[in-house]
Amino acid sequence: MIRVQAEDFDPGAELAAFSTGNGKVGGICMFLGLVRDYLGDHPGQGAGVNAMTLEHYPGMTERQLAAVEAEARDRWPLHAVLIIHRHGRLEPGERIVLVATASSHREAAFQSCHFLMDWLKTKAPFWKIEHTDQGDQWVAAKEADDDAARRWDR
Amino acid sequence: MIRVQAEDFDPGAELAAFSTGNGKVGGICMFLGLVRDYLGDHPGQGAGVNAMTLEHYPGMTERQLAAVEAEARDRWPLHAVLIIHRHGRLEPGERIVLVATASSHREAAFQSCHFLMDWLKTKAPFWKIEHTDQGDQWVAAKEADDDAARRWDR
Amino acid sequence: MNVLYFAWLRSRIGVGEEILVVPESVTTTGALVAWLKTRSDGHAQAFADLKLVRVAVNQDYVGWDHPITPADEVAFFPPVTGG
Amino acid sequence: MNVLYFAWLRSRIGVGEEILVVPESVTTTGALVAWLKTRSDGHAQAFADLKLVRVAVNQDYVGWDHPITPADEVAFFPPVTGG
Repeated sequence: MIRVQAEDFDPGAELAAFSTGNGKVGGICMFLGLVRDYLGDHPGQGAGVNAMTLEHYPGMTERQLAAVEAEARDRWPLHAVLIIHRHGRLEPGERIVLVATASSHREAAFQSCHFLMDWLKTKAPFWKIEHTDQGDQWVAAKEADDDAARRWDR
Repeated sequence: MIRVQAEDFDPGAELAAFSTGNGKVGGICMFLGLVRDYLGDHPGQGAGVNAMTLEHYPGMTERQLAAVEAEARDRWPLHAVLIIHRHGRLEPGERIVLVATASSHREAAFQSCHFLMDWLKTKAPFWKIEHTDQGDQWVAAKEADDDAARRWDR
Repeated sequence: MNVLYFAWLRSRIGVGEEILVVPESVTTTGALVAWLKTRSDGHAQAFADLKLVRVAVNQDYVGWDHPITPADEVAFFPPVTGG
Repeated sequence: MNVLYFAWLRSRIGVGEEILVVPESVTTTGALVAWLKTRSDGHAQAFADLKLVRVAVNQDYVGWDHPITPADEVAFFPPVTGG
Protein backbone atom coordinates (compact mmCIF):
# COMPACT_ATOMS: atom_id res chain seq x y z
CA MET A 1 0.00 0.00 0.00
CA ILE A 2 1.25 3.47 -0.95
CA ARG A 3 0.31 6.68 0.82
CA VAL A 4 1.61 10.16 -0.02
CA GLN A 5 0.34 12.74 2.42
CA ALA A 6 1.06 16.01 4.18
CA GLU A 7 -0.29 14.75 7.52
CA ASP A 8 1.78 12.98 10.13
CA PHE A 9 1.23 9.27 10.76
CA ASP A 10 1.43 7.03 13.83
CA PRO A 11 4.05 4.30 13.22
CA GLY A 12 2.68 2.19 16.07
CA ALA A 13 -0.85 2.26 14.69
CA GLU A 14 0.45 1.57 11.18
CA LEU A 15 2.48 -1.36 12.45
CA ALA A 16 -0.45 -2.75 14.43
CA ALA A 17 -2.67 -2.62 11.33
CA PHE A 18 0.14 -4.06 9.24
CA SER A 19 1.13 -7.01 11.44
CA THR A 20 -2.09 -8.93 11.43
CA GLY A 21 -0.25 -11.92 12.89
CA ASN A 22 -1.92 -14.27 10.44
CA GLY A 23 0.44 -17.12 11.23
CA LYS A 24 2.24 -16.89 7.87
CA VAL A 25 4.31 -13.79 8.66
CA GLY A 26 7.57 -14.62 10.41
CA GLY A 27 9.22 -11.24 10.18
CA ILE A 28 8.41 -7.58 9.69
CA CYS A 29 11.08 -5.04 8.85
CA MET A 30 10.28 -1.38 9.20
CA PHE A 31 12.29 1.74 8.43
CA LEU A 32 11.32 5.15 9.71
CA GLY A 33 13.04 8.28 8.35
CA LEU A 34 13.11 11.43 10.48
CA VAL A 35 14.08 15.06 9.87
CA ARG A 36 17.51 15.89 11.27
CA ASP A 37 18.36 19.31 12.62
CA TYR A 38 21.68 19.75 10.84
CA LEU A 39 22.99 20.09 7.32
CA GLY A 40 25.60 17.83 5.83
CA ASP A 41 26.58 14.40 7.00
CA HIS A 42 27.66 15.07 10.56
CA PRO A 43 26.10 16.93 13.48
CA GLY A 44 27.89 20.17 14.23
CA GLN A 45 29.49 20.30 10.80
CA GLY A 46 27.03 22.63 9.08
CA ALA A 47 24.44 25.21 9.99
CA GLY A 48 21.39 24.25 12.00
CA VAL A 49 18.24 23.40 10.09
CA ASN A 50 15.08 25.06 11.35
CA ALA A 51 12.81 23.09 9.05
CA MET A 52 12.58 21.60 5.59
CA THR A 53 9.95 21.51 2.90
CA LEU A 54 9.43 18.43 0.76
CA GLU A 55 8.16 19.23 -2.71
CA HIS A 56 6.92 16.38 -4.88
CA TYR A 57 5.39 15.62 -8.26
CA PRO A 58 1.83 14.49 -7.56
CA GLY A 59 0.87 11.57 -9.73
CA MET A 60 4.39 10.61 -10.68
CA THR A 61 5.21 10.03 -7.01
CA GLU A 62 2.44 7.48 -6.55
CA ARG A 63 3.29 5.92 -9.92
CA GLN A 64 6.97 5.49 -9.08
CA LEU A 65 6.30 4.20 -5.56
CA ALA A 66 3.82 1.66 -6.94
CA ALA A 67 6.49 0.54 -9.43
CA VAL A 68 9.03 0.19 -6.62
CA GLU A 69 6.55 -1.84 -4.55
CA ALA A 70 5.81 -4.10 -7.54
CA GLU A 71 9.53 -4.63 -8.08
CA ALA A 72 9.99 -5.64 -4.42
CA ARG A 73 7.07 -8.06 -4.58
CA ASP A 74 8.57 -9.54 -7.71
CA ARG A 75 11.93 -10.11 -6.04
CA TRP A 76 10.85 -11.35 -2.61
CA PRO A 77 7.88 -13.36 -1.27
CA LEU A 78 6.08 -10.63 0.67
CA HIS A 79 2.78 -10.81 2.52
CA ALA A 80 2.45 -7.05 2.80
CA VAL A 81 4.20 -3.81 1.84
CA LEU A 82 3.53 -0.35 3.22
CA ILE A 83 5.09 2.90 2.04
CA ILE A 84 4.07 6.21 3.56
CA HIS A 85 5.85 9.39 2.44
CA ARG A 86 5.03 12.89 3.62
CA HIS A 87 5.38 16.17 1.75
CA GLY A 88 5.19 19.80 2.82
CA ARG A 89 6.93 21.59 5.68
CA LEU A 90 8.55 19.37 8.33
CA GLU A 91 10.50 20.29 11.45
CA PRO A 92 13.45 18.44 13.02
CA GLY A 93 12.39 15.20 14.67
CA GLU A 94 9.30 14.88 12.48
CA ARG A 95 8.61 11.68 10.55
CA ILE A 96 9.23 11.80 6.78
CA VAL A 97 8.88 8.27 5.52
CA LEU A 98 7.88 4.81 6.67
CA VAL A 99 8.57 1.61 4.77
CA ALA A 100 7.51 -1.78 6.11
CA THR A 101 7.59 -5.28 4.65
CA ALA A 102 6.21 -8.55 6.00
CA SER A 103 7.47 -11.94 4.90
CA SER A 104 7.64 -15.51 6.15
CA HIS A 105 11.40 -15.08 6.33
CA ARG A 106 13.54 -12.53 8.10
CA GLU A 107 16.07 -12.22 5.28
CA ALA A 108 13.35 -11.36 2.73
CA ALA A 109 11.82 -8.80 5.11
CA PHE A 110 15.18 -7.10 5.72
CA GLN A 111 16.31 -7.11 2.12
CA SER A 112 13.04 -5.91 0.63
CA CYS A 113 12.70 -3.08 3.15
CA HIS A 114 16.28 -1.98 2.50
CA PHE A 115 15.72 -2.23 -1.26
CA LEU A 116 12.53 -0.17 -1.08
CA MET A 117 14.28 2.63 0.80
CA ASP A 118 17.27 2.63 -1.55
CA TRP A 119 15.09 2.71 -4.67
CA LEU A 120 12.68 5.23 -3.22
CA LYS A 121 15.66 7.50 -2.48
CA THR A 122 16.69 7.59 -6.13
CA LYS A 123 13.36 7.19 -7.97
CA ALA A 124 10.53 8.83 -6.04
CA PRO A 125 10.20 12.46 -7.20
CA PHE A 126 10.62 14.33 -3.94
CA TRP A 127 12.93 17.30 -3.39
CA LYS A 128 14.00 18.74 -0.06
CA ILE A 129 14.67 22.40 0.58
CA GLU A 130 16.22 23.13 3.96
CA HIS A 131 15.37 26.34 5.82
CA THR A 132 18.33 27.66 7.82
CA ASP A 133 19.25 30.97 9.44
CA GLN A 134 21.46 31.55 6.40
CA GLY A 135 18.56 31.10 4.02
CA ASP A 136 16.96 28.33 2.03
CA GLN A 137 18.96 25.67 0.28
CA TRP A 138 17.90 22.84 -2.02
CA VAL A 139 19.41 19.57 -0.85
CA ALA A 140 21.79 18.06 -3.41
CA ALA A 141 21.42 14.42 -4.37
CA LYS A 142 24.07 12.17 -2.86
CA GLU A 143 26.41 9.93 -4.79
CA ALA A 144 26.09 7.48 -1.89
CA ASP A 145 22.37 7.15 -2.56
CA ASP A 146 23.01 6.26 -6.20
CA ASP A 147 25.58 3.70 -5.10
CA ALA A 148 23.15 2.25 -2.56
CA ALA A 149 20.47 1.85 -5.24
CA ARG A 150 22.92 0.31 -7.70
CA ARG A 151 23.62 -2.53 -5.28
CA TRP A 152 20.19 -3.89 -6.23
CA ASP A 153 20.80 -3.80 -10.00
CA ARG A 154 20.41 -7.11 -11.74
CA MET B 1 18.63 -1.60 26.06
CA ILE B 2 18.05 -5.33 26.56
CA ARG B 3 14.84 -6.87 27.85
CA VAL B 4 14.16 -10.59 28.23
CA GLN B 5 10.62 -11.25 29.34
CA ALA B 6 7.67 -13.65 29.22
CA GLU B 7 5.15 -10.82 28.75
CA ASP B 8 4.08 -9.48 25.38
CA PHE B 9 5.18 -5.97 24.35
CA ASP B 10 3.61 -3.19 22.30
CA PRO B 11 5.87 -2.43 19.29
CA GLY B 12 4.14 0.91 18.72
CA ALA B 13 4.70 2.05 22.29
CA GLU B 14 8.29 0.78 22.19
CA LEU B 15 8.91 2.64 18.96
CA ALA B 16 7.34 5.83 20.30
CA ALA B 17 9.58 5.70 23.37
CA PHE B 18 12.58 4.83 21.21
CA SER B 19 12.23 7.50 18.52
CA THR B 20 12.58 10.57 20.66
CA GLY B 21 13.01 12.65 17.52
CA ASN B 22 15.93 14.50 19.05
CA GLY B 23 17.02 15.96 15.73
CA LYS B 24 20.12 13.78 15.46
CA VAL B 25 18.35 10.57 14.45
CA GLY B 26 17.77 10.32 10.72
CA GLY B 27 16.67 6.71 10.53
CA ILE B 28 15.24 3.95 12.68
CA CYS B 29 15.23 0.35 11.55
CA MET B 30 13.07 -2.14 13.39
CA PHE B 31 12.63 -5.87 13.01
CA LEU B 32 9.76 -7.75 14.57
CA GLY B 33 9.76 -11.55 14.66
CA LEU B 34 6.45 -13.42 14.93
CA VAL B 35 5.45 -17.03 15.57
CA ARG B 36 4.42 -18.83 12.38
CA ASP B 37 1.79 -21.54 12.35
CA TYR B 38 3.70 -24.08 10.27
CA LEU B 39 6.82 -26.20 10.51
CA GLY B 40 9.63 -26.10 8.02
CA ASP B 41 10.41 -23.37 5.58
CA HIS B 42 7.19 -23.19 3.58
CA PRO B 43 3.51 -22.98 4.53
CA GLY B 44 1.65 -26.22 3.85
CA GLN B 45 4.87 -28.23 3.79
CA GLY B 46 4.82 -29.57 7.32
CA ALA B 47 2.39 -30.12 10.14
CA GLY B 48 0.57 -27.22 11.70
CA VAL B 49 2.09 -25.68 14.81
CA ASN B 50 -0.32 -25.13 17.67
CA ALA B 51 2.20 -23.24 19.78
CA MET B 52 5.85 -23.12 20.71
CA THR B 53 7.77 -22.73 23.91
CA LEU B 54 10.97 -20.73 24.08
CA GLU B 55 13.39 -21.97 26.71
CA HIS B 56 16.38 -19.82 27.57
CA TYR B 57 19.41 -19.64 29.85
CA PRO B 58 18.70 -16.79 32.27
CA GLY B 59 21.79 -14.72 32.88
CA MET B 60 23.68 -15.93 29.83
CA THR B 61 20.91 -14.59 27.59
CA GLU B 62 21.23 -11.07 28.93
CA ARG B 63 25.02 -11.35 28.88
CA GLN B 64 25.14 -12.47 25.23
CA LEU B 65 22.59 -9.90 24.10
CA ALA B 66 24.54 -7.15 25.86
CA ALA B 67 27.68 -8.35 24.05
CA VAL B 68 25.86 -8.29 20.72
CA GLU B 69 24.58 -4.76 21.41
CA ALA B 70 28.11 -3.62 22.35
CA GLU B 71 29.46 -5.11 19.12
CA ALA B 72 26.84 -3.26 17.06
CA ARG B 73 27.61 0.03 18.80
CA ASP B 74 31.28 -0.55 18.12
CA ARG B 75 30.67 -1.09 14.40
CA TRP B 76 28.08 1.62 13.67
CA PRO B 77 27.36 5.09 15.08
CA LEU B 78 24.10 4.40 16.90
CA HIS B 79 22.01 6.73 19.02
CA ALA B 80 19.94 3.92 20.51
CA VAL B 81 19.56 0.15 20.47
CA LEU B 82 16.61 -1.86 21.75
CA ILE B 83 16.39 -5.64 21.95
CA ILE B 84 13.32 -7.34 23.44
CA HIS B 85 13.13 -11.13 23.41
CA ARG B 86 10.34 -13.16 24.92
CA HIS B 87 10.46 -16.65 26.43
CA GLY B 88 7.80 -19.13 27.48
CA ARG B 89 4.79 -20.41 25.55
CA LEU B 90 3.82 -18.47 22.41
CA GLU B 91 1.03 -19.05 19.92
CA PRO B 92 1.03 -18.41 16.15
CA GLY B 93 0.92 -14.70 15.35
CA GLU B 94 2.46 -13.75 18.69
CA ARG B 95 5.50 -11.49 18.88
CA ILE B 96 8.82 -13.17 19.76
CA VAL B 97 11.51 -10.58 19.28
CA LEU B 98 11.95 -6.90 18.53
CA VAL B 99 15.23 -5.28 17.51
CA ALA B 100 15.47 -1.57 16.76
CA THR B 101 18.39 0.71 16.00
CA ALA B 102 18.53 4.49 15.58
CA SER B 103 21.28 6.27 13.70
CA SER B 104 21.90 9.52 11.88
CA HIS B 105 22.19 7.48 8.71
CA ARG B 106 19.82 5.00 7.11
CA GLU B 107 22.56 2.59 6.05
CA ALA B 108 23.89 2.29 9.61
CA ALA B 109 20.38 1.75 10.95
CA PHE B 110 19.62 -1.00 8.42
CA GLN B 111 22.94 -2.78 8.73
CA SER B 112 23.11 -2.72 12.51
CA CYS B 113 19.54 -3.99 12.89
CA HIS B 114 20.19 -6.80 10.42
CA PHE B 115 23.47 -7.63 12.15
CA LEU B 116 21.81 -7.74 15.58
CA MET B 117 19.17 -10.18 14.35
CA ASP B 118 21.73 -12.40 12.62
CA TRP B 119 24.01 -12.52 15.64
CA LEU B 120 21.16 -12.94 18.09
CA LYS B 121 19.96 -15.92 16.05
CA THR B 122 23.26 -17.74 16.52
CA LYS B 123 24.48 -16.48 19.91
CA ALA B 124 21.55 -15.79 22.23
CA PRO B 125 20.81 -18.98 24.22
CA PHE B 126 17.17 -19.58 23.31
CA TRP B 127 15.71 -22.90 22.15
CA LYS B 128 12.33 -23.42 20.54
CA ILE B 129 10.19 -26.48 20.99
CA GLU B 130 7.18 -26.66 18.70
CA HIS B 131 3.92 -28.21 19.86
CA THR B 132 2.08 -30.00 17.04
CA ASP B 133 -0.71 -32.57 16.83
CA GLN B 134 2.03 -35.14 16.21
CA GLY B 135 3.80 -34.22 19.43
CA ASP B 136 6.54 -31.88 20.57
CA GLN B 137 9.65 -31.26 18.55
CA TRP B 138 12.80 -29.28 19.31
CA VAL B 139 13.57 -26.94 16.43
CA ALA B 140 16.90 -27.70 14.77
CA ALA B 141 19.37 -24.89 14.18
CA LYS B 142 19.58 -23.80 10.55
CA GLU B 143 22.69 -23.75 8.44
CA ALA B 144 21.28 -20.62 6.80
CA ASP B 145 21.37 -18.81 10.16
CA ASP B 146 25.04 -19.65 10.61
CA ASP B 147 25.74 -18.41 7.09
CA ALA B 148 23.80 -15.20 7.76
CA ALA B 149 25.84 -14.54 10.90
CA ARG B 150 29.13 -15.30 9.14
CA ARG B 151 28.47 -12.48 6.67
CA TRP B 152 29.33 -10.10 9.50
CA ASP B 153 32.66 -11.78 10.36
CA ARG B 154 35.65 -9.49 10.19
CA MET C 1 2.37 20.50 -24.53
CA ASN C 2 2.27 20.54 -20.75
CA VAL C 3 5.74 21.22 -19.33
CA LEU C 4 6.44 21.00 -15.59
CA TYR C 5 9.41 22.19 -13.52
CA PHE C 6 10.28 21.16 -9.99
CA ALA C 7 12.65 22.22 -7.19
CA TRP C 8 15.43 24.61 -8.26
CA LEU C 9 14.46 24.36 -11.93
CA ARG C 10 11.09 25.84 -10.98
CA SER C 11 12.80 28.57 -8.92
CA ARG C 12 15.10 29.56 -11.79
CA ILE C 13 12.43 29.48 -14.48
CA GLY C 14 9.95 31.24 -12.22
CA VAL C 15 6.93 29.02 -12.88
CA GLY C 16 6.10 25.40 -12.14
CA GLU C 17 4.08 24.75 -15.26
CA GLU C 18 3.88 26.03 -18.83
CA ILE C 19 1.37 25.07 -21.50
CA LEU C 20 3.36 25.54 -24.68
CA VAL C 21 2.84 25.28 -28.41
CA VAL C 22 6.07 23.64 -29.45
CA PRO C 23 7.47 23.88 -33.02
CA GLU C 24 6.83 20.74 -35.07
CA SER C 25 10.56 20.23 -35.45
CA VAL C 26 10.84 19.58 -31.69
CA THR C 27 10.24 15.83 -31.47
CA THR C 28 12.55 14.68 -28.64
CA THR C 29 13.18 15.65 -25.04
CA GLY C 30 16.64 16.87 -26.01
CA ALA C 31 15.26 19.08 -28.77
CA LEU C 32 12.65 20.42 -26.35
CA VAL C 33 15.38 21.51 -23.94
CA ALA C 34 17.31 23.24 -26.75
CA TRP C 35 14.16 25.13 -27.69
CA LEU C 36 13.20 25.95 -24.06
CA LYS C 37 16.68 27.46 -23.47
CA THR C 38 15.87 30.15 -26.05
CA ARG C 39 12.77 31.27 -24.18
CA SER C 40 14.39 33.19 -21.30
CA ASP C 41 17.58 33.67 -19.29
CA GLY C 42 15.93 31.66 -16.52
CA HIS C 43 15.32 28.73 -18.85
CA ALA C 44 18.87 28.96 -20.21
CA GLN C 45 20.25 28.97 -16.66
CA ALA C 46 18.07 26.08 -15.50
CA PHE C 47 19.21 23.88 -18.38
CA ALA C 48 22.85 25.03 -18.42
CA ASP C 49 24.14 21.67 -17.14
CA LEU C 50 21.98 18.73 -18.17
CA LYS C 51 23.93 16.39 -15.91
CA LEU C 52 21.96 18.04 -13.09
CA VAL C 53 18.58 17.60 -14.79
CA ARG C 54 16.24 14.61 -15.05
CA VAL C 55 13.32 14.36 -17.45
CA ALA C 56 10.08 12.39 -17.27
CA VAL C 57 7.49 11.95 -20.01
CA ASN C 58 4.01 11.06 -18.78
CA GLN C 59 5.50 10.44 -15.33
CA ASP C 60 8.12 7.91 -16.42
CA TYR C 61 11.85 8.59 -16.45
CA VAL C 62 13.25 8.86 -19.99
CA GLY C 63 16.46 9.88 -21.74
CA TRP C 64 17.31 12.94 -23.84
CA ASP C 65 16.42 11.25 -27.14
CA HIS C 66 12.94 10.19 -26.05
CA PRO C 67 10.17 11.10 -28.54
CA ILE C 68 7.54 13.62 -27.46
CA THR C 69 4.16 14.68 -28.85
CA PRO C 70 1.96 17.70 -28.08
CA ALA C 71 -0.27 15.46 -25.92
CA ASP C 72 2.58 14.54 -23.55
CA GLU C 73 3.25 15.79 -20.04
CA VAL C 74 6.97 16.53 -19.86
CA ALA C 75 8.62 17.25 -16.50
CA PHE C 76 12.11 18.53 -15.68
CA PHE C 77 13.64 18.30 -12.25
CA PRO C 78 16.91 17.74 -10.38
CA PRO C 79 17.94 14.30 -9.06
CA VAL C 80 15.49 13.41 -6.33
CA THR C 81 16.24 13.88 -2.62
CA GLY C 82 13.29 12.39 -0.77
CA GLY C 83 13.16 9.61 1.78
CA MET D 1 30.69 -27.74 40.09
CA ASN D 2 27.39 -26.41 38.85
CA VAL D 3 26.45 -28.13 35.55
CA LEU D 4 23.43 -27.00 33.51
CA TYR D 5 21.60 -28.68 30.61
CA PHE D 6 19.16 -27.04 28.20
CA ALA D 7 16.66 -28.06 25.52
CA TRP D 8 16.94 -31.69 24.37
CA LEU D 9 20.07 -32.27 26.44
CA ARG D 10 17.97 -31.54 29.51
CA SER D 11 15.21 -33.88 28.24
CA ARG D 12 17.64 -36.74 27.66
CA ILE D 13 19.54 -36.33 30.92
CA GLY D 14 16.32 -35.83 32.84
CA VAL D 15 17.42 -32.83 34.92
CA GLY D 16 18.31 -29.23 34.10
CA GLU D 17 20.97 -28.80 36.75
CA GLU D 18 23.43 -30.96 38.67
CA ILE D 19 25.76 -29.92 41.45
CA LEU D 20 28.64 -32.33 41.09
CA VAL D 21 31.88 -33.15 42.79
CA VAL D 22 34.13 -33.74 39.82
CA PRO D 23 37.37 -35.78 40.00
CA GLU D 24 40.49 -33.65 40.20
CA SER D 25 41.70 -35.14 36.93
CA VAL D 26 38.81 -33.47 35.09
CA THR D 27 40.27 -30.06 34.22
CA THR D 28 38.76 -29.24 30.80
CA THR D 29 35.29 -29.08 29.27
CA GLY D 30 36.16 -32.07 27.06
CA ALA D 31 37.29 -34.15 30.05
CA LEU D 32 34.11 -33.16 31.87
CA VAL D 33 31.99 -34.52 29.02
CA ALA D 34 33.93 -37.81 29.00
CA TRP D 35 33.33 -38.16 32.72
CA LEU D 36 29.63 -37.13 32.51
CA LYS D 37 29.02 -39.80 29.82
CA THR D 38 29.88 -42.49 32.41
CA ARG D 39 27.19 -41.27 34.82
CA SER D 40 24.07 -42.60 33.03
CA ASP D 41 22.68 -43.82 29.72
CA GLY D 42 20.90 -40.47 29.39
CA HIS D 43 24.20 -38.61 29.77
CA ALA D 44 25.87 -40.92 27.26
CA GLN D 45 23.05 -40.40 24.80
CA ALA D 46 23.00 -36.62 25.23
CA PHE D 47 26.72 -36.34 24.54
CA ALA D 48 26.87 -39.01 21.80
CA ASP D 49 27.55 -36.47 19.04
CA LEU D 50 29.46 -33.43 20.26
CA LYS D 51 28.93 -31.65 16.92
CA LEU D 52 25.37 -31.09 18.16
CA VAL D 53 26.44 -29.72 21.54
CA ARG D 54 27.68 -26.30 22.60
CA VAL D 55 29.35 -25.51 25.90
CA ALA D 56 29.56 -22.32 27.95
CA VAL D 57 31.68 -21.68 31.03
CA ASN D 58 30.42 -18.90 33.27
CA GLN D 59 27.98 -17.93 30.50
CA ASP D 60 30.57 -17.46 27.76
CA TYR D 61 30.93 -19.80 24.79
CA VAL D 62 34.10 -21.88 24.97
CA GLY D 63 35.71 -24.85 23.21
CA TRP D 64 36.26 -28.45 24.31
CA ASP D 65 39.73 -27.76 25.69
CA HIS D 66 38.69 -24.88 27.92
CA PRO D 67 39.93 -25.17 31.53
CA ILE D 68 37.36 -25.60 34.30
CA THR D 69 37.49 -25.35 38.07
CA PRO D 70 35.02 -26.48 40.76
CA ALA D 71 33.79 -22.86 41.11
CA ASP D 72 32.68 -22.65 37.47
CA GLU D 73 29.16 -22.79 36.06
CA VAL D 74 29.31 -25.09 33.04
CA ALA D 75 26.34 -25.30 30.64
CA PHE D 76 25.67 -27.72 27.79
CA PHE D 77 23.05 -27.09 25.12
CA PRO D 78 22.26 -27.53 21.42
CA PRO D 79 22.91 -24.78 18.85
CA VAL D 80 20.53 -21.94 19.65
CA THR D 81 17.22 -21.41 17.81
CA GLY D 82 15.79 -18.15 19.17
CA GLY D 83 14.88 -14.96 17.38
